[in-house]
Amino acid sequence: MISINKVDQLYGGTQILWGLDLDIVPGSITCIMGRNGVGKTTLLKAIMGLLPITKGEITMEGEILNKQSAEKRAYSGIGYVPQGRDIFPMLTVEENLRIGLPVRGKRTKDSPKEIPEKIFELFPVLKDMLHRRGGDLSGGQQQQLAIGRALVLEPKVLILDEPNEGIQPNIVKQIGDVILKLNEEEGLTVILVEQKLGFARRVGKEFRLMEKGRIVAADKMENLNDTLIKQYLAV
Amino acid sequence: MTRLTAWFSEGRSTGKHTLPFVVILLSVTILASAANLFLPADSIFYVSTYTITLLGKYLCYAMLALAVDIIWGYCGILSLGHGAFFALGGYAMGMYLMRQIGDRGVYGNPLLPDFMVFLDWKELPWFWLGMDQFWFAMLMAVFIPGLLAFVFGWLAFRSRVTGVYLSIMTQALTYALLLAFFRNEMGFGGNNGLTDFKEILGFNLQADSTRVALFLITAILLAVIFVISQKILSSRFGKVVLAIRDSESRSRFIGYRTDRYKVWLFVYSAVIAGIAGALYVPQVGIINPGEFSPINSIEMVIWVAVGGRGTLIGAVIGALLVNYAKTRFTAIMPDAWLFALGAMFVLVTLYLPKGLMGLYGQLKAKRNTVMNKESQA
Amino acid sequence: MLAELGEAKIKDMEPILVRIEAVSDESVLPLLRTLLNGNLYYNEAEKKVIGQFESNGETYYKDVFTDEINAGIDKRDVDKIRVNNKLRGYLRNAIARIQLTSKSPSVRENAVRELLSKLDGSTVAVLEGLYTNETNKKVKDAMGLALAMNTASQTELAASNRIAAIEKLSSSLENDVRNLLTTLTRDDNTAVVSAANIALEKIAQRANRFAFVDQLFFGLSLGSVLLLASIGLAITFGVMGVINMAHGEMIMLGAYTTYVVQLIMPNYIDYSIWVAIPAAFLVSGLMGVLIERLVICRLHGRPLETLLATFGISLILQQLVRTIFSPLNRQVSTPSWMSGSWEINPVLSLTLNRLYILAFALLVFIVLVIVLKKTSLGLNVRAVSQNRNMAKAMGVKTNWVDAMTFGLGSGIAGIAGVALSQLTNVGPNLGQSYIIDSFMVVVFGGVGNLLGTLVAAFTLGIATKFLEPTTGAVLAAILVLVFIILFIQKRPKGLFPQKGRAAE
Amino acid sequence: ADTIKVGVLHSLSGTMAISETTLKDTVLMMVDEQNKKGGLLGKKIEAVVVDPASNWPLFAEKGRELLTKDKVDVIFGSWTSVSRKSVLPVLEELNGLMFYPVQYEGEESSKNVFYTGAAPNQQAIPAVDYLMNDLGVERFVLAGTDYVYPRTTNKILEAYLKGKGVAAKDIMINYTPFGHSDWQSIVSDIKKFGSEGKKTAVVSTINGDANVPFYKELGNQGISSEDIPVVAFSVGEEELSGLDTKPLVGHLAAWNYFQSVETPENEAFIKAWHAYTKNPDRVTNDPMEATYIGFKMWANAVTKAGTTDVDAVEQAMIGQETPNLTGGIAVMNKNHHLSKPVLIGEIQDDGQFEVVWETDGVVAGDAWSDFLPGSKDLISDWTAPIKCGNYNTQTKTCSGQNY
Amino acid sequence: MSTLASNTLESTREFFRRDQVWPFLAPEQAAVNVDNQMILYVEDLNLSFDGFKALNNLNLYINDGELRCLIGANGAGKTTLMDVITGKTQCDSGTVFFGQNHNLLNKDEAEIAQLGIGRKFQKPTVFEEQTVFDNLELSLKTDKRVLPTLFSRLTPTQIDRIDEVLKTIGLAKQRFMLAGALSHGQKQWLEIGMLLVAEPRLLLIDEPVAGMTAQETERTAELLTSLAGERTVIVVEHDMEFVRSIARTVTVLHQGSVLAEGTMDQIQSNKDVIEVYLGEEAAAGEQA
Ligand SMILES: Nc1ncnc2c1ncn2[C@@H]1O[C@H](COP(=O)(O)OP(=O)(O)OP(=O)(O)O)[C@@H](O)[C@H]1O
Ligand SMILES: Nc1ncnc2c1ncn2[C@@H]1O[C@H](COP(=O)(O)OP(=O)(O)OP(=O)(O)O)[C@@H](O)[C@H]1O
Ligand SMILES: [Mg+2]
Ligand SMILES: [Mg+2]
Repeated sequence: MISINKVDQLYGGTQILWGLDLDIVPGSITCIMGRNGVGKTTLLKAIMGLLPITKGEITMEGEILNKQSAEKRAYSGIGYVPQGRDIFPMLTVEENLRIGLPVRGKRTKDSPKEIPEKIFELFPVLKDMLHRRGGDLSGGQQQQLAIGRALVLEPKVLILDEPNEGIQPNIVKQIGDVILKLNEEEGLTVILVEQKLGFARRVGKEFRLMEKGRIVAADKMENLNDTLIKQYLAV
Repeated sequence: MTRLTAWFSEGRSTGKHTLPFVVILLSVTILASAANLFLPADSIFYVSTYTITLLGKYLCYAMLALAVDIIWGYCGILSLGHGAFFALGGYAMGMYLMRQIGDRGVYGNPLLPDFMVFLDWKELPWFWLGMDQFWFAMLMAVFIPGLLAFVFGWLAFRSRVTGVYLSIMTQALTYALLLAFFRNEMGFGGNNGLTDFKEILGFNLQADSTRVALFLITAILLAVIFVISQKILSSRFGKVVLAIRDSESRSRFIGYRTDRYKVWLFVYSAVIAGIAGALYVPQVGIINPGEFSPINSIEMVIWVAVGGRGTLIGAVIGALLVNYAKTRFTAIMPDAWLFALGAMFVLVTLYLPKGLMGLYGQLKAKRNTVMNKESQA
Repeated sequence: MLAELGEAKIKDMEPILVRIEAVSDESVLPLLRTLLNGNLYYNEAEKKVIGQFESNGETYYKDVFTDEINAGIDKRDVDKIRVNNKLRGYLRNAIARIQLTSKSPSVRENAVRELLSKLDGSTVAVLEGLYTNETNKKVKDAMGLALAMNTASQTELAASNRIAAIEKLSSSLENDVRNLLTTLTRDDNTAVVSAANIALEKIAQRANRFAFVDQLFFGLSLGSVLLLASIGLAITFGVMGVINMAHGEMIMLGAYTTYVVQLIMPNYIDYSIWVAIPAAFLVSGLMGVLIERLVICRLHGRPLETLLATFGISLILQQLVRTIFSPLNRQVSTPSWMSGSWEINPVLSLTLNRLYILAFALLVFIVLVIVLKKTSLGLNVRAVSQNRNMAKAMGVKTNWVDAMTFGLGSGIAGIAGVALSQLTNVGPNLGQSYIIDSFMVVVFGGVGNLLGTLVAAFTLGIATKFLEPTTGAVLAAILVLVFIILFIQKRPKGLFPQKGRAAE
Repeated sequence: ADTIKVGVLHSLSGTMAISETTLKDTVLMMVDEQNKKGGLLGKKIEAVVVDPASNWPLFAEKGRELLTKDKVDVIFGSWTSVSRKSVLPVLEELNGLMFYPVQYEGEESSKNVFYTGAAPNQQAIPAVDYLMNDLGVERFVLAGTDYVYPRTTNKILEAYLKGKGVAAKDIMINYTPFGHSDWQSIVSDIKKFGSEGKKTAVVSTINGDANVPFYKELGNQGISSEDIPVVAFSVGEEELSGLDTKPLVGHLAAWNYFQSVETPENEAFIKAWHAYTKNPDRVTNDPMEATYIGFKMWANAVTKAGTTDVDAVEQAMIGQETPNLTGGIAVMNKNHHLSKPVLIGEIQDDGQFEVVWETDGVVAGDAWSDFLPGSKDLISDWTAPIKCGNYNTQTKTCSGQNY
Repeated sequence: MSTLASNTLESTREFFRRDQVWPFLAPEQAAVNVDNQMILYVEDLNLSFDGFKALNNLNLYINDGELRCLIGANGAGKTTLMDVITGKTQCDSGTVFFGQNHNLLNKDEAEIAQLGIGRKFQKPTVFEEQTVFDNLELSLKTDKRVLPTLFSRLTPTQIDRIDEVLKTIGLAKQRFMLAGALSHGQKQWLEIGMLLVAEPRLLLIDEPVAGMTAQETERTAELLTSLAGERTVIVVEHDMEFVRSIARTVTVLHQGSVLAEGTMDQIQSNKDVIEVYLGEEAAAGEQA
C-alpha cells in the first residue's frame, strides 16, 4: 500500500529520520511504536506530506508521493489524525467536519452536501456539539472530532497519531472497535502510533518498532515479545 | 548599590556583540570627529560637517530602533507609535532651545517664541515654564515620554490588550498626538513646529565643534544604552520578557505579573525613544508634528525588521542601513528611489527572514559546519 | 441687440440683457441658458451669436434659436461671450421671471421659489396677476408664499394683515422666509415682532428635527466611506491575518482604473461607473493575486513580516503610479445621475453621490457576506488561517484559497477606489490617507468579524459627525481616537470579540 | 568649477509631490533654456536634483547636502512654509542662496532667501477688496487648513475686515486638518451661514489635496458661485486639473498669474512648457511664474555681479527687473520680495481662470504685515545702512539674525 | 449618595493601592492557613458557557498533603475546574478557597501561582523559543516581582536544583535545546519539570501520562506519589492503570458535578461510573 524507501528527514540541522524503510501491507493495521522523540510523528508527517524529506522515496500503490502536496495526498486517500488533535479552533464542530466534504465528493463520486451520518453514529457527542467552536471542546471531545474529521474524507489509509491521548476508557475501547470495524468491513488500511501496549495489542495486526529514526523491528503483533519491549520501549 | 555593581560586573550575561560594537562605534565616531575638527577641508580624510550631522542623525535613529526592538523584538509588543515618544522627547528639547533664543527672535520678544508673538499670544503657556532650564527640559524629555508610556501601558496591559489591537492603539495614540500638535492652539508652533534654534547651553548650534560634540554625546549615550539594555535583557528579567513573548499566559501561571513587566519595559523603551528625540532635534534643527505621523513609526519598525528583530545590534544596523540607503537613493535617483527602497524591503523579507543579523547567523552556521567537516576529515 | 451682446464688455452687458428680457418671451430661454452655461459664442464675421455644443468628443456650433448647425465655423472664427457671477445671477432670475408663465407646473414652481429673494415691485405685480389664474395647487402655494412675504414686509400695511401673512409664513421652511422673519423681529410694530418671533420659533423647531436627520446622514455617509475603505482589509487582514500595508494602494488602483475607464469612454461618463466597477475589481484583484503569489505566499507563519513586505510593495505601487500617471491628481468626472442632491425640503437635502455610495457600501458588504457564507471559500480560508497544515491534510488547496482570498480582498478595495474617486482626489497618495482609518475600523470592530467592521465604520462615522459641529473637525478626530483607545481598554478584542477557549 | 550648479529642492514623493514636481520641471526647463542661450558667465548650468520627500527635517539635510557636497551656487526649492523654515538655518549657516516661489504668510525676510511668491498683501487683501467692492459681500467665511499660512492670512484678514466695519458675527472662521476629506458638515454650515440674508463669500486658504473633496462637496450640495462665491489662494490651474470644474464655474482665485492671460511672454512660456514636457495639456500656474521670474532675475543678477558669489548676487538681485508673464514688470525690492500685479480670476469650465479684476499697477510684497500687532513696526531692508530683515522702526533695532 | 461616595472612594483606593502601582511595595504573601487539614475548598461552583453548564454546583475538598485523582468523562469539566482554580476562567458563582485564608476567586493567575499553586496543562505549554534550562530557571521558586527579577542571579543551589530536575525528567542531554524542538512526550516531561522546580504547595496536573510509554508512566506514578505528603497533588488522568497505581481517593466528575468519590475499588464497582465512564468491559477487565 504505502512503502517508504530509505527516507532521510532533517529539522534545520538535526537529522531525525535516517534511511528509514517501511512497508505498509494493504488492509492491515500497522502499529508503530517507540520511545518519546524517536521520530514517529515526524515519520507520519512525512507520509502526509507536511514535512519535506531530504532523501528517499515514498510511494502509495506504486505512485510516487514525494513531490505531491499534502492536499493531493488527501485526495489520493490518506486521512490524518495528528498528535495534539489540531482542531480548527474557531470553526464550529460542523464546519470542522465540512472541510473534508469536497475531498469526499471526489473520492466517492457522489458529491455529498451533508456530513455522513456514520460519523455521528461513531461519535454521538459530536452531534450534540455541532454548533460549538472546535476549540471549546474538551480534550477528549476534540480527539473524537479529529478522528471523525479524518473519516469524512473516506480515506483508503488512515493515519492515527496517538489517538487515545486524553480519552475516557469506554471511548478508548470504542475507538478501538471503530478502527477494527472500519478495517474489517471497509478494508481500511490503518497506520497507528500508539504508546499503550494494551490498546496496540488489541487493535494492531502488525507492529514496527522505531529507534533513533530507524525501524528496528517489524513483525506480526502476536510476535511482539517482552525482550523487544524491554529493548525498545523501556526507558 | 553593591547589588548594582555586582550586576554590572557579572560576566555571564553580556552579549557577545556588545564589546566589539561599543569599540567600533566609539572609535569610528571619535576618528570622524577628529577628522572633522583637525584636518583641513581639502584633505582626503576630512569628514565634512554635513557627514557628521548626518551620522549624528543616524545614531539617533539607531537609538530609536533600539527602543523599538526592545519592546518588539524581545517582548513581542509591536508598537506602531514609538514616533510619539521620540517626538515628545524632541519637543522637550525643542522647547528648551526655543527659550534659549531669548530676545534674538525676529520679533525681539524676550519671553515669547516667535510663533506666539506672531499669533498674538500674550503670555507664555504654563507648560513652557521652566523649559529654559536645561536640566528641567532634559528631565521632561525623559519624563513625559515615560509618563505617557506608563499611563498608556498601564491601561492597555492591565486590560490585556495584545497583538494587533495594541499595535493599532499605539498607532491611534501617535495619530491623535499628531493631530493635536498640528493645532496651533496647542502652543507648540502648529505645523511649523519649533525651529530657528541658536544655542544649546551657550554653545552656538551652528559651530562645527558643537555639532561634533553633539555627535559624540549621541554615540556615547547610544553605547551606554546599548550596554544597559543588553544587561537588562540578558538578566532573568530579560528571560521573563522573552517568556512573555512566547506565551504570556503561561508566564502568568508560573507567577509573573506580566502586565507589570510589560509596563516597565514599555516605559524603558519610551524613555530611550525620548532621549533619542532630544538628541535628534539640535542636530537636525527642527521638530514638528510630522514626527508623530504613523508612517514614521511604521518605518522605525521596518528598520528593526531589516536589521534583524530580537538582536540589539540588528536594530542598530537596520536603522543605519535603511537611512543610509534613503539618503543615497534620494540623491542618486530622486525619481525612482521609492522603487529601490520598496524592493529592498520586499527582498529582505523574502530572502533574509531574520534580517541582516539572521544572514550573519546563517553564514556563521555554514562556516561552522564547513569547519567541522574539515576537522572531521 | 444680439450683436451688441457679442461685442460688449462684461461691465456693459447687464443693460443689454435687461432690454432683451423686456422684449421677449419663452423663446429667448435657449439664448439665456446657453449664455448662462458659458457656451454662447460670437461670430465676428457674421455678427451673429451662436451656441457651442459638444457631442461624441466633437465641438460644433448651432444657432441657439433654430438649432440649425453652422457647419463651416470652427474655433478660430468665434469668440466666447464671457459672463461673470453677477451676470449669472441676473440671468438666472431673468430665466425664472420668464418661466413664471411656463406651461410646466414644476418649472413654474421652481421659478417662483427662485424669485423669493428678489421680490421687487414689478415681480410682485406679475405674481399677483398670475396668482388668481393659477390652477396648480403647488404653484399656487408657492406664489401665495411669495405674496405673503411681500405683505408681511410692507410696513405701510395694517398690522393685522401682516400678522396673518406671518402666520401663513410660519409653515414654510424656506430660507428667504426665515431671513424675512428675522428682519421683521426688528420691526417697529410690537405685534408684528412677537408674531414673527413665534413663527421663527415654530420654524426653528421643525428645522432642528431635519438638522438632526442631516447630521445622521453625514455620519452614515462618512461611515459608508470608512466601511468601503476597510472592508477589503477586513478580509486580507481580518480573516487572512496579513498586515496589508498595501491595502490603500489597492484602493488607489481602483480609483485610477475609474480614471482610465473614463479616458477610454469620454462620451459615456454616465455609464462609465458600470464598467469601472468590474474593471477595478479585476485590476486590483489581479494585482492582489500577483502580490500573494509572489510575496505573501512565502511568508506563511510570519505575519509580522508581511507588514514589512507589503509596506515595500505599497511604496513601489505609489511610485509606479507616479511614474505612469504623473504625481498630479487625475480628473474623474461624476456621472450626471450622481451629481447634485435630493432636495426633500428647503432645509434637508441629501447629496446624491453620497446616497449612492451609502447604498453601494451596504450592497458590497452584503454580497461579500454571502460569498463568504455560501461558498466553500469562506470556510476554507478560515480553516487555512487557523491551521494551514491541517487544512492541507484535509485536502484544502491552500495556495489557491490564499490567492483567491487575497484577490477578493484586494478587488473589493479596488471597488472602494471607484467610490472614493467620486469624493476625493485621485492621486498617488489616495491610499495613504485611508490606510490608518481602515486598520482602525477593522480593529475597533474586532479582527475577523465582518459585522464588527460594519458596526465600527458606522459608529465612528456618526460619532465624528456629531462631534464635529461642537468641537471642530480637528478636535473631533482627536476625540474619536481617544475614545477608541479607551474603548479598547474595556473590550480588548474590539466590539465583537472572538470568543472561546482558543481565542486566548 | 567649470559649471554653475543649481540645486533643486522640491519634493518628488510624499504628499507634496503633487505640487512640487512641476516646479522641479520648471527649473529644469529654465536651466535648459539658459544653457541653449550659452549658459551663464560662459559656463554651462548644471541642475542637481534631490528629493526631500515631503519630510521637513529632510529639507534641512538635503539643503546641507546641496550646499556642502554638491556645492551648488543657488537653490530653487521648498513649497510649504515649514520646509522653508527647516532649510533656513542651514542656508544662513552656510551662506547659501535660495529662491522660494510660493505664496506664503510673510513675517519673514532672510538675507539668503528671495521670496518670489505672493505675500498676504499681494493676494488676500486685494481679493477681499474685490469681494466687498465688486460683489457686495458682507459676510465672510474664512476657511483654512490648520497651519501657519491660513492662520496668519486669516488674522490679517480679520483685522482688515473689522477695520472696514464688518461685524464679528459676520465672520466665521473654520480650520480643518491637512488632507481633510469629509467636508459634508462644514459645507452645510457654510450653506447655513450664507443663507441668512446677507451676501456671503468664502475666503479659502484650504491647502492642497483637501480642495478637491471640498469643491466636490460644494458642487453636490448645490452651492453655486452666485450664491456663495469661494475665493481661494491655494487653488490654481494645476489643482483644477484634477477636478471636473463644471460645477465650480464662477468661483474665484486670487493670484499674480493665470495661464489664460494673453501676453506674448506668457504664450511663449506656455509653448516652451508644452514642448519641454511633451504634453500639450500641461497647465502652467502661479508658482511656476514665480520660479520663472526668480530664475531670470538670478541669471541677470549673476551676469551683473559677474560671479555666483552669494553676497555679490544678493546685492545685485535687489532692484532687478523682469517682465511678468502677465504684463508689466516685476521688481525685486529691498525686502527680498517682489512687486507684482494681483489678478482675480473666475474658474471656467475648461479648468482655466478668466480674469475678472486686476490691480492697476504692481503691488509691492510686504514682508511684515501692517495688520498684525507684532509686526506692524517691522520692516525689512537688505541695503545699507539697515541691512536687516527685521528692523524695528520704533526701537531702531534689528533682531533675529544668525550672523 | 453616601454609598456612591464611599464606592468611588473605595474604587479610587483600589485604583491607587500602593502594591498595585509599585510592585516593590506589595506586602509579603500571608502563609497558607491549613489548620483544618484542608488545603482546597471548592464550594457550589457554577459556570456556564452560552447556556451550557460546564460546572454545576460542584463541591470538592482536598486535604493538605493528599494525592487526589480526578477522573470523569471527556467534557465533564475537569480542565474547566482547574481553569477556575488557577484564575484562568471566571466562574459564575461559588467559592474557592486556598487554605482558610485565601479566596482564589478575587486573585489573578500570577497571584495564585505565587501563592503556591502550580499547574500542568493538558496540552503541553512551554516557552518554545527558550532553552530547556531557561524554561526551568524561569519556573524556579523565587521572588517574581520586577525589580528582584532584574537583579537576581542564579545561585549554585538553584543550578544544582535545576540539574537535579533535569535528570529526573530525563532531559539532561537536551538542556540547551530550544523547548520548541522537543517531541510531544518530551514537552510533557519538561512541563512536569517546571512544576517540580517551582515547589508549589498544590499541584494541578492535567493528564500527565498522555503519550508516554508504559515505563515512563510508571516513573511518573512514582514521582507523583513521592511528592504527595509534603505537597498536595490533584491529578486528572484517563489511564486507569496509572490511576490505580497512585490513587488513594478518586473523585469522579460528571456533567460538571461530583458523581462519586471513594477508593479506586469503590469507584470501579460503582454502576454509574461504569456506565458513563469506564464501560462494562473495561471495568470487568480491570477487576479480573
Ligand atoms: N520543529 C522541530 N525542530 C527541530 N527538531 C524537532 C522539531 N520537532 C521535533 N523535533 C525533534 O525530532 C525528534 C522526533 O520528534 P517526533 O515528534 O517525531 O517524536 P515522536 O516519536 O513522535 O515522540 P512522541 O512520542 O513524544 O510524540 C525529537 O527528538 C524532537 O526533538
Ligand atoms: N470557553 C468555552 N466555551 C464553550 N464551552 C466550553 C468552553 N470551555 C469549556 N467548554 C465546555 O465545557 C465542557 C467541559 O470541558 P473540560 O475541558 O473541562 O472537560 P474535561 O473534563 O477536561 O474533559 P477531557 O477529559 O476531555 O479533557 C466541555 O463540554 C466543553 O465543550
Ligand atoms: Mg509524536
Ligand atoms: Mg481536560
